[in-house]
Amino acid sequence: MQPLLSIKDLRISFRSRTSQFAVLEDFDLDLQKGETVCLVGESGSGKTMTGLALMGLVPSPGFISNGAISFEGREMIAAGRNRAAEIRGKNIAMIFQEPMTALNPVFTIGEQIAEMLRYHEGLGRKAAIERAVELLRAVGIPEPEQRVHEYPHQISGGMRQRAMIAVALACSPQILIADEPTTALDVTVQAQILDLLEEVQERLGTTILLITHDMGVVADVADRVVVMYCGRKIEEGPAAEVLADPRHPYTSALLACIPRPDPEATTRMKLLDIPGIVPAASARPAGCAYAARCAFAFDKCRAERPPLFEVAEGRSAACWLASKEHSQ
Amino acid sequence: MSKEAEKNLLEVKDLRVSFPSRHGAGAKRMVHAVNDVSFSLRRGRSLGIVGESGSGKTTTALAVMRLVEPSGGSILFDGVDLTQAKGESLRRMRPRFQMIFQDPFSSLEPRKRAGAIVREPMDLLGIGTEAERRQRVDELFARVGLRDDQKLNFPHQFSGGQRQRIGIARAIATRPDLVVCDEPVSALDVAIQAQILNLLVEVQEEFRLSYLFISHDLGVVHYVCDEIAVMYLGKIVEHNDRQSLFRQPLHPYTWALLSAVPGRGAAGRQNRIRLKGDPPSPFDLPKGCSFAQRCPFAQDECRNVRPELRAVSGGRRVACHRVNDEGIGPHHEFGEAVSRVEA
Amino acid sequence: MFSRNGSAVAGLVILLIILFTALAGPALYGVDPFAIVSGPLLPPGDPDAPLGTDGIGRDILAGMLVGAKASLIVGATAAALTMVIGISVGAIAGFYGGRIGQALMRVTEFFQVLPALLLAMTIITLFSPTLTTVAVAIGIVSWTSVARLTRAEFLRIRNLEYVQAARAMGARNRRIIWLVILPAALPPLIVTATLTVGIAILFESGLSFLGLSDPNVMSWGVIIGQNRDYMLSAWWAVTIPGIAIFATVLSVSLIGDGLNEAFNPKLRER
Amino acid sequence: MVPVSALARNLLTSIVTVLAVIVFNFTLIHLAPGDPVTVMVGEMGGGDPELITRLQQQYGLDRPFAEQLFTYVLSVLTGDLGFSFYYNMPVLDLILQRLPATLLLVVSALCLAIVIGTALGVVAAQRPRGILSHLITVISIAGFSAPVFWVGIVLIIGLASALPIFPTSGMRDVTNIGAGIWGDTVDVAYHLVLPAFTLATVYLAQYSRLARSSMLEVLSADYVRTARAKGLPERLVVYKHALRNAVLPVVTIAGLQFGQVVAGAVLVETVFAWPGLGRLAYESILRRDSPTMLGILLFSAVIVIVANIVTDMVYRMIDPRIGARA
Amino acid sequence: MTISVFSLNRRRFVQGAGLTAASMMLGGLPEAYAQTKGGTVVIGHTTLRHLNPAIQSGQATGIPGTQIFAGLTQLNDKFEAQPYLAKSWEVSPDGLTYTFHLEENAVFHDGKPITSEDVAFSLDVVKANHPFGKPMFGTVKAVETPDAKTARFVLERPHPALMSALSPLLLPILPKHVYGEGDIRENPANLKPVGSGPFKFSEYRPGEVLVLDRNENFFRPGRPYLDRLIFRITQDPVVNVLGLERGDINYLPFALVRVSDIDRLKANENLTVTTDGYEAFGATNYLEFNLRHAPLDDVRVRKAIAHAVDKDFIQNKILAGHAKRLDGPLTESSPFYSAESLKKYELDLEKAKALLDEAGHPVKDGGMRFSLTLEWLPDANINSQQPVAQYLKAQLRQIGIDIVLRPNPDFGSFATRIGNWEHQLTMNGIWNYPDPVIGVNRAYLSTNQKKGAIFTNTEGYVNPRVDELMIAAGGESDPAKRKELYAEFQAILTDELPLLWTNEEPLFTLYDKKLQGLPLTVWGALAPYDEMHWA
Repeated sequence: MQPLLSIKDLRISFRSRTSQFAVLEDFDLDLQKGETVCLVGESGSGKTMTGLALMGLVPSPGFISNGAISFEGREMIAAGRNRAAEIRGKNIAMIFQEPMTALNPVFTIGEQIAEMLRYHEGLGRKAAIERAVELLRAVGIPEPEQRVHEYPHQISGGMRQRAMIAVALACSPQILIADEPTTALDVTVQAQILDLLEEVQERLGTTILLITHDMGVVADVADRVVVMYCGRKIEEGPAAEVLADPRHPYTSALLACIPRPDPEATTRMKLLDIPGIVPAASARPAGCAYAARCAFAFDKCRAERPPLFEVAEGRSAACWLASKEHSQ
Repeated sequence: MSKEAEKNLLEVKDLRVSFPSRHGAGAKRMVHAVNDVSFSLRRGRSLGIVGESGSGKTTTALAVMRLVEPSGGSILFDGVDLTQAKGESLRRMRPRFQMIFQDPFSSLEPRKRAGAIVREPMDLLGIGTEAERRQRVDELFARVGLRDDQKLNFPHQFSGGQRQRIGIARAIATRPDLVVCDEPVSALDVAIQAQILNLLVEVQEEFRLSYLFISHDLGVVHYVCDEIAVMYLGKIVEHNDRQSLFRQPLHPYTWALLSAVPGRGAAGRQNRIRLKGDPPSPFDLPKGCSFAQRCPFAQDECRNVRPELRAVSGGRRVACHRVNDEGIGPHHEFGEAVSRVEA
Repeated sequence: MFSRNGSAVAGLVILLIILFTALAGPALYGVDPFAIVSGPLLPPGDPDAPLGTDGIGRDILAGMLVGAKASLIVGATAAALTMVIGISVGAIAGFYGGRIGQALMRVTEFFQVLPALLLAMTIITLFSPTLTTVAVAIGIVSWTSVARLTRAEFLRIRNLEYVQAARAMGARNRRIIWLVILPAALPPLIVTATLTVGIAILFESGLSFLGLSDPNVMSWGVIIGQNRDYMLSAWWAVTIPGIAIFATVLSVSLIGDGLNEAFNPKLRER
Repeated sequence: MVPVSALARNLLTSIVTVLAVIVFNFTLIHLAPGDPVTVMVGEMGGGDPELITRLQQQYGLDRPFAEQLFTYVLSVLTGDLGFSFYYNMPVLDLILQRLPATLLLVVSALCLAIVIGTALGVVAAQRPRGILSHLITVISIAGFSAPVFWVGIVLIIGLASALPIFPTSGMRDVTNIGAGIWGDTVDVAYHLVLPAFTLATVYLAQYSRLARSSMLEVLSADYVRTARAKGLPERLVVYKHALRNAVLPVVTIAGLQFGQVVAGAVLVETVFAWPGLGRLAYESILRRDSPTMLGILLFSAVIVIVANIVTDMVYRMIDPRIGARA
Repeated sequence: MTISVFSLNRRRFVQGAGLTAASMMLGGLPEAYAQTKGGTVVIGHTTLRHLNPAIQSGQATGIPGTQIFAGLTQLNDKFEAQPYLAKSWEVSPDGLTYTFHLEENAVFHDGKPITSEDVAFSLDVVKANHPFGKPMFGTVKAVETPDAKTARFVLERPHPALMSALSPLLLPILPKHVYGEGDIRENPANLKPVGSGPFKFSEYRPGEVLVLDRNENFFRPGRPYLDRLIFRITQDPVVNVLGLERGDINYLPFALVRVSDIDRLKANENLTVTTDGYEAFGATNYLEFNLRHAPLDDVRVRKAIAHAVDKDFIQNKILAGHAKRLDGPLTESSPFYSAESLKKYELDLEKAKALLDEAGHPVKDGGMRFSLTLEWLPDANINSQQPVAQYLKAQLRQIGIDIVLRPNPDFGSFATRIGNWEHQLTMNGIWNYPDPVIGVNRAYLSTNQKKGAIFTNTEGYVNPRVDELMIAAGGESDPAKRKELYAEFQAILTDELPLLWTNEEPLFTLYDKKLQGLPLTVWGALAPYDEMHWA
């Protein structure tokens, strides 16, 4: 089946006065219709940049230095031309971490939704507002007829994120990129928003690319998970399988270092921690970027960068330990 | 346990913190950020306060530190009422209670070198001689896992985790009895978070510290704390030891909170209670239970009469009309709030 | 190339030249600016008076060189006064807030409501135009914006965690205000201070133009004020000091702009 | 739109401020050596001590200070700003007669500056590293640095001798009296060109700088990224989403500057002999016409207050976040 | 306000001028020519307080005031009274009764006839309110009104100067029905005057413009020639010069223009520049010593200062040759000026230093002997006050006197300080007027030290002999004897130097060459412009 969206060999570079370095490298990803894919990783892993690249919104001084993105078989990046603008908003929508700052404070919620409809679908002012009310109702905002005339600061954080989702869904996009949509929210609200995304997907068949650092969120919503580290994909696979049986030492360490409320625990077990810090994008080692922090690293890891090995049906990991010769 | 350890190091009674606030264009009103909060903490133990934003947990911490002015109640620290201490007498107490802040980027003065930052509380509070202070800084650097040469670096030259290590070193420099930790790991990546949590637990044991630990993350609180108080809109709604709180949360809110923690997979999400809406604003608190609007089990009584924090069987404390004296509430029919993580 | 730092450097160079002129000029060109050296209104290029003479035959070049000092001193003094009053009021209002803060902000608003130039003119008329009165008048009417800026910065920084940390460590208020918060608030204040010097020089020249200056002290403004009526017959007598004022203010503005860019990474990045 | 209570509070503070201004000004002016009667008698051509005494009595200048102050405050509260010693007419009439000229000058200069300045700033912010941006920055710094009266003088010198196109003084051609509304408008507009341009130079510099920096800040805001993510064309992103936010500080400064309308115009009115309030203020200060001085100082303060209130209302209309700038 | 602060009061007793009631028609001559009628003249003018010359002295109100209001008589260029509103008059032999017969057809601008009631009313107003009301009309006991067109002035004692005070400037005839109500100082008609002169009020915008239109019902048939007078108001010399050069201003009396611009304007072929018409004013400029103040009480110090001043430089450079130097209390045009009696002080710095040494003021550290504060009249006599003050600062430095300039921002501060003798040195100037009794004596009479009053003997000069001379000269009717008395007066003063006279103050009139019929008589521009016309 042809993927809805396909990223091939994507590379995003940053140029400074003195040097140029990549923040995302050799990145491949296929999104199928209706699935939820989680991009997970620590800050600086390049996950947000991937989302922005799909929108054609890589911020200066960053730029796409290599690779191809095709949407429904159409090349979006070809011959140096970025056609992302044509599908942005209409076919691919994005929501962000901070609903407070992501909504324009000086326009009403309704205007911000209606604008999409008026621009992309040529609706009249009145019709657009009516549709906005419907959208607000659909994302679970009570009393949408009133809310539509309110400003972002007048509603709560959870409502804002719902409104943001309504904006994103206005033109029924095939793909919704959600960049840490719940990080800034309280845990009870976070659950509501995740529920909403799930519901949206069921109803509209939207493909969701969810960017998060929270393995718990991955466990709850993801069909497929892509683990990123230092601008590279290091593991990919169905979420349940990856969480249950991570093949990359980083993935397993990431899972192990999260403290979880465990009613059965009587004594405190020391948390596993990953020593050291993520190397800066401008100073990445020649071999595996994780080698310096990895408990299992050996010489080859430090010398040579491991490619993605297919470890099972639909699963891959970029670790020498996952290579065929090693597993044998 | 020794007798001394039995004694409460910190005893907060009916603490109340109000701010004048001009909400919107309306007239000035008092916002009760913390409303009749009472708890106690024994030496060497840690008490977690969890809650969502606006619950008053950070304000409680700041009030204990005397960084915000309480408008009522008392804070007995080792028998001395801190709310009555002012100026010099308060300063003399300060070495004994210190604080670790949330944001490792803004809690260190950007123009000071790391060594000076760690030394500062000793300088300000006049602890030890010149040489002793220098030696203490060396010890602390080693203890929190920083290199000696890093003493001369400025905060911006450190990563988030390293900064938080500096913050910890600074907080324990005066050999305090109590350390108030205000969301010490919430700004950190998970891998680093684990490093810092481990460090916190280590130094607590090593220096016999008491922690008043503020967090919104149940996992973190579970890891660090012996007892946990759950706050909702300025009030403590449940206060329990760790195990019983996680095993059988008494208050429907606690239960909802626990069930909302992601990570239980699709199956785990089926039986959780969906709370409607966001917490109400502290500007106009409802008459009865402040959770009543969002509580799926609320009855008329809940909406009209404010429940007090009371003890139920097993010494557990809860503020809910619907929970009976055995500690059974309507939500317990729904089964466990938290199951083991599948991963 | 016209880089942002480039213009700041250009500003610095101009300012250094002006400072050098102010310090060394009178010694190098030993003409008394008050002495009548020739006939009035000689055009520039005369061997006796390279920049011409004014309405009564005084050497404009000498006046320019000697006058630089007074103009710069008035500008600097007024700016210093503005900053000192503004920072003190703003710092106290921002740090303590509450009643004290409210009261101080009321005072600030009150001064803001008064029309600056008119008030300065009134003060100077009432207390006779000396360099001191002029500087004080400028200071009195222009500190309010500094106070507001300082207050805003203090309100912001006061809540930063390291300030809380300093209090938790038992630092006294005075220490927190002057040694913890103020240094953090300095970048925008330094920029403002730089610009204030320029504004004060402009202000002084405006007052001089209206005749409100001390005729005993040669300054650029005085030259303009005293030769204003001659402008149709002797363009140089007003244009040349005007250029000097313009260059000085331009130099400090460029420096201020450069500092602003340097302190404000948001502007720099993009 | 604006809550009544906020407006009421504003008004109350304003009244207190106005009272404070009256007392302050009155006290300040009475600290002055010499009294207006001396000036008046001098202006009349001299006079004997008897006349001086009589005039002092007539104007109440022989009473104790507190009584004079009290009388003054009372009469101001009833809308009477006093009688000009010099111009021999009620101060309020005098002010109202001069006000239109000043308003015309300042408002045209401000509009010119706001529109052009903001446009320049927005253009500069879009390509912050471009040559155009640098040029605009340097020009606006230069405009800010030039003494306004000097710009006026240079224009007069240049245009009077070299290129006598525009009139260099006054607001009307005096022989044009009775030219009818249309003729008068053209005449005034013609006279307005140079002074308005001069005043606008200074304002322009501020607006382009302000607009540039606030636009730069806004362009990096999250909601601008959202607007782009919505697939809106750059035109809408910049001129709708960004500009509406970036214009907020411009409104604030415009309000402040409009408040300083009288003081701001003194120099330009003096240079171009523009018959406005600024020049009246200058003249009344020099003539020690204290009722007029007091009247203008008070009037200016009221303008500032009104401008603040209006700015506040405009701000509230553009920026719905109420109390955001408390 | 350049000139108005110098009061016109010195005109009030025009003694010595023939006061016969000659009935030669003023302007009889121009009537012979066919005049161009119509047209507008733009007059450059200074700011003014209001338009009622009955309660306001000075040319600012006076120039337009004389156009709006008619008076009983007018003076010709020989100081002789000519009929104006009064077509004829008789003086009783004892000199105590003056009977005036008014023009039958004279009406006010509002059409109401002018009656003797109005004359009586106007006299009362002037007497009570004009700064010189008492000196001018104090002796007028009553104005009787036997009929509507006859006014009879009854005097307490003879008052030979009365006739010269009856000009429209000094006794404008106000309509009682307009000005009779309420306090005259706050009468709205002060700003919208109703008179009976050749021009009537049309429009006034303070600080901008005053427009007067032809009075169609003027009682002199065929007059005035012009349709309209526009007074363009400014205090800015630059605006005046530009206005003249561009042809925006046609007539600029008491020109508020810098001397440096005069040559420019002289070169302009469309303009005429003249100093005529100001001879009788005798405007002076001098450095005033406050003799109460040491070391200025020492004549050696004053002489030293005199020797440090180069009056030729002031005359030729600062004033660009447009004014004469002044070596004594009287201007050259005065009939009592006596060049040979003057003691002149030429520039001699060495002598000046020697005098100061002798007076016990050695050079101290910093090269200075002592310091003195010098003030000047702000905003007045722009051509000589401040420039000469600055010149003095530069000059006196050379003999070791440090001059601190003290600008008084406004006339009030100046008048208060000087009037109360708080100054050390000040630039000052009085107008001499044709007779020293009016303009000169007041500055030197020891009895005329009136604390608080400006333009009196503010320097504090006391010399009984000088007092005697002035009093004797005032009572002497033989011109030759008077001249002798004044010669001694000048000799003593120039020897004792209570003031250091520096120069005569230059006064100019500038006008468009095509403008004719200008009043270049003794009253200068302060006369009706009913004959002014375009060529």
